[in-house]
Amino acid sequence: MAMREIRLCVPVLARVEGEGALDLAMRNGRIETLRLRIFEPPRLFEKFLEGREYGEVPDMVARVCGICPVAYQMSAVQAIEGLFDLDPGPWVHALRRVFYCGEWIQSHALHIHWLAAPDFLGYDSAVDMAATHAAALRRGLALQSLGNAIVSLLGGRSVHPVGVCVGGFHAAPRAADVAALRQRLIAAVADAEALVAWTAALPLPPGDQDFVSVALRHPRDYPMNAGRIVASNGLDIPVSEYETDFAEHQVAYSTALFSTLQGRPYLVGPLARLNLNADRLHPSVQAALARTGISFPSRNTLHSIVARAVEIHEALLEAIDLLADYRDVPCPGLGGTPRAGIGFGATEAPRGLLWHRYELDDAGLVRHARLVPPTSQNQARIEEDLRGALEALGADADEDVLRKRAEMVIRSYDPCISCATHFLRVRVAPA
Amino acid sequence: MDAKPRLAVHKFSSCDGCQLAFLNQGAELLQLATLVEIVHFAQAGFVAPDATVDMAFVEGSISTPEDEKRIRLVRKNSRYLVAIGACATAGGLQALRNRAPGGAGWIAEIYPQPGHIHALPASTAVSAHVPVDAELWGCPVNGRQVLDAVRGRLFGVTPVVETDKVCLECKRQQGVCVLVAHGAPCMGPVTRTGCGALCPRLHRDCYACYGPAENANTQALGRRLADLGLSPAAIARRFLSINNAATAFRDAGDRWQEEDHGDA
Amino acid sequence: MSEPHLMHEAVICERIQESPTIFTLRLAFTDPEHKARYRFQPGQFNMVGLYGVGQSPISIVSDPEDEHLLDHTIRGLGRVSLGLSRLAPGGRVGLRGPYGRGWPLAAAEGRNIVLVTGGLGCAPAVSVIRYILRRRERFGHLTILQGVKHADDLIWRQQYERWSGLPDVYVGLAADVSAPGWFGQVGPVTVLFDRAPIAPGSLVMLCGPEMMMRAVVEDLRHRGIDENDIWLSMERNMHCAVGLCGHCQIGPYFVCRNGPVFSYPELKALLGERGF
Amino acid sequence: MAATGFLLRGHMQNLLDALRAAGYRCVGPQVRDGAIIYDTLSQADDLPWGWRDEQKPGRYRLGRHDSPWGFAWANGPQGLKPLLFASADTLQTARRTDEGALHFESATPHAIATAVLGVRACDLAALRLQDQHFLEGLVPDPHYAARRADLFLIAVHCTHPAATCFCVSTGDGPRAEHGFDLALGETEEGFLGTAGSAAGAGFAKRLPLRAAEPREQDALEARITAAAAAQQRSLPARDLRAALFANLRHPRWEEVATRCLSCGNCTAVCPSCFCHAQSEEPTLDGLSSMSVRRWDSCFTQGHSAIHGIVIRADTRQRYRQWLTHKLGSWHDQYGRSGCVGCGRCITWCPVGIDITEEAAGICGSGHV
Ligand SMILES: Cc1cc2nc3c(=O)[nH]c(=O)nc-3n(C[C@H](O)[C@H](O)[C@H](O)COP(=O)(O)OP(=O)(O)OC[C@H]3O[C@@H](n4cnc5c(N)ncnc54)[C@H](O)[C@@H]3O)c2cc1C
Ligand code: SF4
Ligand code: SF4
Ligand code: SF4
Repeated sequence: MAMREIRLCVPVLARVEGEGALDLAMRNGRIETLRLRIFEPPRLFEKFLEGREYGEVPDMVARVCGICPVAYQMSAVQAIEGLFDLDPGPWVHALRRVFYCGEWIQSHALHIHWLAAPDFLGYDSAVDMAATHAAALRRGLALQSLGNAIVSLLGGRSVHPVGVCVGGFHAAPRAADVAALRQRLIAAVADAEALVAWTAALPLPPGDQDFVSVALRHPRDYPMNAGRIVASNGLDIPVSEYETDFAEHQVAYSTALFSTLQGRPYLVGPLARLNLNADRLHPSVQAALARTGISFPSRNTLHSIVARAVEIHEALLEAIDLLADYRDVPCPGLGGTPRAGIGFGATEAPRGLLWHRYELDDAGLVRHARLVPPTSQNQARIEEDLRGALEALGADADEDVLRKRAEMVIRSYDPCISCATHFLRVRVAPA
Repeated sequence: MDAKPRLAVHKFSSCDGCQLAFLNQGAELLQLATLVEIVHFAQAGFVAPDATVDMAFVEGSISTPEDEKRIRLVRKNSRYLVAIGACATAGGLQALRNRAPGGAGWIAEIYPQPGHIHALPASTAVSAHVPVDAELWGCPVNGRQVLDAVRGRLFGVTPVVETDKVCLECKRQQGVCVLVAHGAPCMGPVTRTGCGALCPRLHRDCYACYGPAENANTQALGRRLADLGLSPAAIARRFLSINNAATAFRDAGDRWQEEDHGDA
Repeated sequence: MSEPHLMHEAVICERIQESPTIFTLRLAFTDPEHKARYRFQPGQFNMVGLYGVGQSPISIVSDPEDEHLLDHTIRGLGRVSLGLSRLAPGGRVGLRGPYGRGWPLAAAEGRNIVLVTGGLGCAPAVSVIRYILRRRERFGHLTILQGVKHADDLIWRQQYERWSGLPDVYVGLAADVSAPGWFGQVGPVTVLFDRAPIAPGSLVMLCGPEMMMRAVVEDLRHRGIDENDIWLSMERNMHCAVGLCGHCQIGPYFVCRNGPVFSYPELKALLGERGF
Repeated sequence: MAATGFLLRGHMQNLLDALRAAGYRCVGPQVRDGAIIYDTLSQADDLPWGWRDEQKPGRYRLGRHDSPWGFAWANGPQGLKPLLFASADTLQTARRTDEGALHFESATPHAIATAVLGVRACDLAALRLQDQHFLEGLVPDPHYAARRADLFLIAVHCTHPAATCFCVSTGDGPRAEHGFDLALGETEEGFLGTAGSAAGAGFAKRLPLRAAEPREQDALEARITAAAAAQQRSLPARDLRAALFANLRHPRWEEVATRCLSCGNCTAVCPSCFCHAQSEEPTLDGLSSMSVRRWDSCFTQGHSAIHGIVIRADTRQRYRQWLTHKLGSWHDQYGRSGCVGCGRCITWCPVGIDITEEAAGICGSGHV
């Protein structure tokens, strides 16, 4: 058999948040080198935060990512409140969860419709899908807007919302506005349910890989902004002990740090959450999920798109429940009393576990900060997945198929390279 | 009818939030796609980074040698170039590193092997590298701003440049001044309008994410913040935040930092 | 109640390019009733609306007794005026008006008229020149003095040449900066005053940059022109044109309704005071 | 003016009910966002009972006190202005057909009959000024007119002026003298009511009023007199128009410009300021466009920009425009000063610039 080397160059990988690169060298269907490269021009957030007062942190960390600013704000306030020993109380906890639901809905709806679905339906973009899948797209855009509306209700706008502070929210939404939005949420439940079925019916390629899922787990709730860190390998630790088991290291070809769990790649994100927490879903979400016929935990990472739809459904129902007896409170925020020490926060960003650690001095100024975004945690896993998925296509797979599958796999992680940046060039080249 | 204008959205160093001003428009984005030909907008699935276009929106600051080359190409290929957001108009929050005596030192602290990181010494606005035809300020810009710019272009006119202060919009919205009524260190009096006065309407101080307004009296506001009990260092931080490299804010921040060191 | 903010559709019947940046739109209301109702005085202006973009005050340069076309000579500068410059015959604009107080043409009857203009294409002045020339017997001698910064800025050269050939008309041109082939004088517009017929008792109309108008008034006062005989056309930011929006105020006056043409004594106290 | 009757404090709800029965939307003061704000008022309980304000230059705070009074405060950031001269108003809608034809439609609001409770004397004076501007000028403004048409005004005499108030010196308060339908004067047990119009007198008949006692009348008089005497600020008592225009080069303009933020808060809260800007807002599809007017301020660049030139580029000129207009050329335009002494521009100026102090400084009444 002749030696087969493939040279492919896709200048820009579309439909990911941010831009990165993939170097791939294949010989006779075997991968010789594979590197997911992220050229994040260093934005150095961890350094900017030093010397800042704790109250500034939520507005600053939001700017790490325009797609999941709520997650950054939530992990940050959780860490700081933990350090101050400040419990903002049930009203704030409930509304923060609603706030987070909004971000999940908008982020997942954006991912499913704008980024991922065209892959499975054979289009280059959602705009191209508009003619043939008008109803599905309209439904998706409506859900996306609804997610944005929830975030805006509490934060004034959906990107870099301005409502959150250490201790709670700056202002309570008016009861009339909440009631009106809740009606819109109720009206969208059928859409969310339909979306679960729609994603499950997409022609998703099969996949079967062995990987470790990592997510938060809460005694009662589907994980979002509280819980312990657990993994499918049996790990179960408090948030503050993250650094004992997880480590970040740098590789020469990427400016995003690679994370490993006890030295091995692992998965965070909607599929990992669902794999570990399906029992925590709302009963009607569990029912909708059962109807799809897909069983979780799943070993096919392309099932992430279904997991996202499930989480939209979950978030919608939760928001409806949490807003049911809404009453506005005069002063929803509590000022903290600064104290020196280290605080930890971990919440489930749409793309997965987002872990923060802040060391403050007694004036409440940040001494050190560490942010571990989901994308750097998934980076090693994406490479591992690509190896498996591309090699499984066989030695004869043509370049286009390989490229498309590589993009599909990468996209299914919804890598948020904005927490990184730059062009994602897929080069399949000889070693 | 003329051919549809060709539109591109380019990304440089940023959080992607300004592109969402398009992507969050939902149905309106689909409508936009019928009015213009979207040629390049990677996140939305259109890839032609080197195509010539009628109108290009540029998000993000210029912060790597590669960015520098790319922005020149974008300029060359675009008849009308609009910089969007704090990163593209003022270097963004990440321009804080321009102020660090050891920007490179910072990199060393985060990355074990800083030699692999390629960055320019400063994160700068698009206009520091190529001429821009319009700037839409804000972190992030909103849908109204970007769609107005597209609509204006379709009418053959430049976007309206908003330069008034946040206060004016705050009052139009019947907001209660948080500075006067609560003593909050609001930056509204020096900040450019455009957001709809979101922060004061949520009972909090504006933190100047839309950048400096025209004729911003940063000295007078700084003194007022001092009256409210802020230290010179805290006042400096108010100016040196999202739009820290915008001239008016940078100068004000420098002055208050000097004051801080003078005190020390 | 009347609808002072409502525009009426007008169609561009003809478009004349006067210079690289100046053009004339000849407009007609499409609603025949409105067209029949519409009356204006020389020197008044309309708000001209570019659909979806904005409105700008523009003088009416056509003759009130003439045909039923409204002529507007416009310089393309900003959003509205540049946008208007791109419209072709058959295009539509919004129009409302007429507004303001025009030139004191009744008071000018029977008198010698001196017109001093500065800068590029001073539309209000052209309207008054045409008005006088069409009713030549009602007015005395006409002196037209135009100054420009740079000789190349002069537009309507042929018009000036034509006017200078007419009986009882004097045309003087001056440029601060000369250029090859410049046939006028060099210097500010006031250098023309020594040679130009500016008889005592003339009525003077001024239009142009305020610095220039001030210098001209000063000079004319020395030449014995009565201050009550000096009239100036003023320009201020304007949005509503009906005395409501407040932008066009100069001290006690709303330029849109007390002006745009003022007698010198009205403005004397504030003319040249920066900020008014 | 003799009182029409006495309304017990506990009967305030009857008044609101009667207004609603008469077809009015009721607007009244209530505590919101740390200030007293005028908004739709559904129940008398929402009135600021037991609240008091403390105002000084650049500072406003609300606090509780333990008397049952509902109007023991001076004023909040708004007067009647936002109700009549809306902060954003669509003036016309234009539609463009595929052939390029334009259709213009007016957008005059369908205003609902509104009753405002708690109007202060200074606001009535400012209303008169805005009426002059918007209704009695070259052409009446149909938008203002529509909102003005069905307005029922229930004044409350001012008995608790703020430290920033100076309506005595402008001759506009603290007693509501005219321009109302009904005026209330708050006393220990309730309100002395006086009708100011036929509509007001008719309406009073529907209220559970009892006869007012002379003692109550005297107590109210004493309170109003004391309120007048308590005012700490005043405008210089001289011809300010002449004095201001004679002092256009006064160094104080330069000095105030170093303090002034040029933020326009003073003009926004001023109940007589009328400046507004007009802009076009086309829909994305380009098929229609609205002309919208919004509050503007002489403190903005756009206010005086003509192409390529800003007439008032710096703060010195902008502040001078404001003061010379407000206290000077208003006399030429409307026969009186544009200032009604409400003190809002002093309180709500983020840096506490005091119009009375600046006027005195520039016009030279003692402290230059
Ligand atoms: C009474 C009067 C008569 C005029 N007659 C003529 C004429 O016959 N021909 C002509 O070419 N120009 C005339 N002008 C000037 C003309 O109105 C401005 O050049 C034009 O408004 C510029 O608008 P723009 O949108 O192109 O510019 P931009 O700079 O984009 O201005 C935006 C807006 O600001 C306001 N504005 C800007 N400049 C002026 C200005 N100079 N005067 C008033 N408002 C302004 C307008 O509302 C305008 O729409 C006249 C001005 C006035 C006051
Ligand atoms: S709250 Fe802030 S933005 Fe609003 S008026 Fe006050 S100072 Fe200005
Ligand atoms: S009020 Fe200020 S900080 Fe808040 S969104 Fe607006 S410009 Fe940004
Ligand atoms: S006087 Fe005060 S409120 Fe008015 S513009 Fe100046 S700083 Fe703003």
